[in-house]
Amino acid sequence: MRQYILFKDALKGLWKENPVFRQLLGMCPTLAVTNAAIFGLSMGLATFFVLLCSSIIISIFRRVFPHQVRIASFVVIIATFVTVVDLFLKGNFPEISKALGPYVPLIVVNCLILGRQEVFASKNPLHRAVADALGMGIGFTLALIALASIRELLGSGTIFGVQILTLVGEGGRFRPWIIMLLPAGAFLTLGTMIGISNFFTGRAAKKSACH
Amino acid sequence: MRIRSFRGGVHPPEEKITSQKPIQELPLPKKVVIPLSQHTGVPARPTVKVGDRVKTGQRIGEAQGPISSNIHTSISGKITSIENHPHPLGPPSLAITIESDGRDEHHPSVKHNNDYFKLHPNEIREIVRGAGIVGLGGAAFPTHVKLSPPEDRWIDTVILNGCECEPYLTCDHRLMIEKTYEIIEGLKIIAKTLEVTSCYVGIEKNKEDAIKAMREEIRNKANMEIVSLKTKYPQGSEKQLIEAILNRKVPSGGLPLDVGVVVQNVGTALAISEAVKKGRPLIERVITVTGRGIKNPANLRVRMGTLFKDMIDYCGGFAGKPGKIIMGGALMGFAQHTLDVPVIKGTTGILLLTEDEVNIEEPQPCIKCARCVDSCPIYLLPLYLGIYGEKELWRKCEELGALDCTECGCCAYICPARIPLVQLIKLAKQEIAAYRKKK
Amino acid sequence: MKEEHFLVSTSPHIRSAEDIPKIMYAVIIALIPVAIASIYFFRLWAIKLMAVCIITAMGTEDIFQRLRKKDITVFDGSAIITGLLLAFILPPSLPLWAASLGTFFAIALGKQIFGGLGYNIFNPALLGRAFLMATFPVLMTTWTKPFSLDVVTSATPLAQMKFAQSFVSHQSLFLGNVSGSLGETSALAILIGASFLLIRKIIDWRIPAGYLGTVVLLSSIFWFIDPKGFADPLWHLLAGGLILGAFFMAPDMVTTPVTKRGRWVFGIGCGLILIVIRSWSGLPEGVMYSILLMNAITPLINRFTHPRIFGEQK
Amino acid sequence: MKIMSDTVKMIAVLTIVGLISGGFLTFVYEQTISKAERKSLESLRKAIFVVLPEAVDYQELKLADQILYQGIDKSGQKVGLAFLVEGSGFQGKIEIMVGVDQDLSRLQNIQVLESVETPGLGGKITDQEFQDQFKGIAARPKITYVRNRNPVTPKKPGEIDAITGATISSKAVADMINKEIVRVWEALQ
Repeated sequence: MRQYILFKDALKGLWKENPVFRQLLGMCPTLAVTNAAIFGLSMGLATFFVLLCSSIIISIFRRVFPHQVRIASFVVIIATFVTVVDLFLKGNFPEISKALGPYVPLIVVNCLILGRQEVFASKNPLHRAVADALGMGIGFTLALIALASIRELLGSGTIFGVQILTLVGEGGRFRPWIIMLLPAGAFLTLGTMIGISNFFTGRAAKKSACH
Repeated sequence: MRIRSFRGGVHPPEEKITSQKPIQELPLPKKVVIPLSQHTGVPARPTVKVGDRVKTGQRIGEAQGPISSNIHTSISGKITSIENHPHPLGPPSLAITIESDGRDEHHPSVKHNNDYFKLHPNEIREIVRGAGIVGLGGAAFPTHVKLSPPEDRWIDTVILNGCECEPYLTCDHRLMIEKTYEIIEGLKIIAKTLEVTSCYVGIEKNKEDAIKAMREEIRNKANMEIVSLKTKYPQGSEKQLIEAILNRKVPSGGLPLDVGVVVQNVGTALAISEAVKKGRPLIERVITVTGRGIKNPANLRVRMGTLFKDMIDYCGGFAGKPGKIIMGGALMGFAQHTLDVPVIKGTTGILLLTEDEVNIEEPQPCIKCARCVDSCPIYLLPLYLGIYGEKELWRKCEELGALDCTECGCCAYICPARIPLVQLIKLAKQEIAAYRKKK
Repeated sequence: MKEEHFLVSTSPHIRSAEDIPKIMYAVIIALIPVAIASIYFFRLWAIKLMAVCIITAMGTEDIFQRLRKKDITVFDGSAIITGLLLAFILPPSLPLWAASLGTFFAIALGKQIFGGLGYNIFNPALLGRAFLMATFPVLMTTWTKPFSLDVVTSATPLAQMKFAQSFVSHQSLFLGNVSGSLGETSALAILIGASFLLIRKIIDWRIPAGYLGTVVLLSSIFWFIDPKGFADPLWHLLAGGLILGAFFMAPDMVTTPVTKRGRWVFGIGCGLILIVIRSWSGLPEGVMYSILLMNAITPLINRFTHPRIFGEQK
Repeated sequence: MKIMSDTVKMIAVLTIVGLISGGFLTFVYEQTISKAERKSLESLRKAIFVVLPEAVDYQELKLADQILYQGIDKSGQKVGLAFLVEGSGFQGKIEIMVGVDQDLSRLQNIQVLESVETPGLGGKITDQEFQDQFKGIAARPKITYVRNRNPVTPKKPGEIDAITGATISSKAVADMINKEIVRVWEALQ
């Protein structure tokens, strides 16, 4: 039974309560950095790391924080881990750090993270908080990779830098859709994907209603 | 001279097919049904009972309260029932049915008054009230009320409304040609009653012969003017008429009184003259039976309470398959579900549309062409009233001035998406009234 | 006499003859001279491009209406107009697949997503072009010379003015013998179609008047101050897509204000934005963005230009 | 008394959280910053050697308000100057390392270090193809650009091809280099 709950905590973040497609959380990095799959992956992992670490800390010390200052404390803890990620990227992957620009520090205000702390980690024991953070983090990362892959594929013909569609200039027939690399392309792709996700969940809901 | 008019409005096809047909007298009907509510305000109270014998012009219903009107029998005969009967303006309501004795004997109260020009205004008001005269242009507002403005109101102008801007209808047009003298006589009586000095008669430009006849009649009368107006619907709506002739604007929610004007229909002027001079109460009127759905369209003088089917029979019956029977004009009239309804004081005409003229089109989405905005003579935004009406956002409708709507129908006429704007606005007005009452 | 069954409904009992398909087809008729001119100047390119755009527009409309389980209104003419107008504002040599993609987006994103005809905020054809412009900027700025079926790149008159300070003659601009989008080159053909629309009162003259009037006024002022740096007003009027935009795009009913005052504001706003873009921005042409921007603030204009109700006290 | 202890607890928790976090970050910072700085310095060095191909070493020259990198080859000869050029492009800041001859007459090479131009359009200024155009062209009187060049016409001295569809970005690059060369030249006088 206990395992089942943990399983559910972890799985819900992947599809049913996917932070990007279902909860529309963390839109700022979702839209800003997903013009190449590698950036999507990096941003996803960075967020994942911050989410996991702060969930652990906050879940462990959840009874320590006085109610009135809990948000302030959460923000300090989150900001700490964000700074760690930011410094880590700057030191080891300057290229990616440059590309992600201000969006790494902005993880501090990503409502996904603060939201999970407030509704879940600060109210549940460690193992459940970890399961939730894993699910949400992986769900977020996968969503970002999916978005970024579509945009990279249509915008440059590559995924993770690997040429999939051959460009016109290189003997192929594909012309990159530049809009996909622009912010407008992020809205288009996200909108379409949310639409598709709604279409399927809507159908599933109808089906289950029939049974 | 510039043709005077108002801003907005539409130009529906005129269809005045009976404009050159002289008024015919409809033979005395065998039976009349006289509803007790033929006017704006409280229904009259019956003063007769089943089995009574009545004579033409005898009062059979008594006005109740200040805004109400007397009812008279239009034929002589026997009262056979006093019960609910189909009414042209709504659900069945109390009506007095009279079987004719064929003699058309006049009641002794109907008598000429040779000294009518010596009457005091208050005496005239009393005669008008007693004769049960109401506005004959369609709204049927009791005339004696209009002739008795509150003491603190300064009335300086009387306007006779001879516009007849609705398509098809020609009864006022014919009256102005055939009863020119009596109409002007009526206008003089109204002017005298209200003690005003300036009188206008507004006539649309498409009735040149009527304008000519009326001009002829008022020659050498300094305080009267016949104003030729642009042919445009709703030129005959009070507010628009006043705007066109005097360039005064009746305030929102106000009455013509507020700008010192009284407007009367030409038919009403005739009825006043008849009542004052001949002592005849309002028991007959001229209506236009017209449309492609009738064999012989005509202008008829009919007794109140005559059933529609009698008139349609007289005009040769239906031509083709009838689709819609409308009491009144094409733009503001009321569709009837039966021919068993009587002519009432506010009946200006019977319009029969054939089946192929009546096609119900599914409303399409509004494309915001704003033709309704351009045509609205009250400067509302009908399209938004429609949009909010459909969503039942009545308070939004109120903010947009739904209560100012005169239901002239310009917006719905012009709408290319066939949205039933008037219907939605009417509904909005009811809902707004309902929640205002609750408060 | 037999009792018949009569129809009962609220007034008014007659309706004007004009309905939505009639309005739409009137616009299509007005576009015929432009179509003829574009075929004359760009030959096969024009025919292919128009066909592809119209077919894609109707197909997309059909698919979306089926998916949303709505009535199929492919033949009410509005999709045809969107397709045709979009074709007119594309470069003649644009690959057909790109035109098709753009049309799909115009209908899907510009119209159906908002709920179909009447609900869209932006002019669908212009949105389709904006999408293509952002997606394939190189293809969208590759122009062909009139009368040639080979892709000989040549700059549009506006680009020549902006980047090389050279001017094409007024006469060429008026007749349309210049490079540019399919349907925008011939002012003459557009004016023929536009006069039909104005006479039939399908479009409100206030929007083109406000738009063109503002452009003429402002360009006259700038030209007067600095005749070398700015083009003369007539040239501004005839070059680029201004005339096409002013008569066929800007007055689109769905996306423009509903009051007369609002339409003046709309037209003048378009003119201001156009002159700013043409004179000081990095883009040679600004018709598309000027109209799209004004489309965006149309609800705001509507809000602030409510007419005062008859007899309403101040 | 209860309220008092609550307030104390709040302050205490926040202080402790802040202290721990601060201390932890100081540690991480110490660990990473030297690495990050080293990396960025390295990329600057690399860029200098790219734009001054003959140089094996460089010296920093500090002028009034800018830093010039004096390239030196194996034999200790001065082989050119390198400097950073900054300006705004179509969407934001562009930073370029520029290498010029000692007398500022000829460009040796350029390298775009930072740009946020439209990907696929203005973004092409970071493409090798675009940057290579600047190799060895005359820097004076000024660098010019042409749009839609007819392939047959030969390039004039100091001329580059603008990127199709991204005239603004190309123009920005040319303009900012022109401006900076003038500034450096004036500063050296």
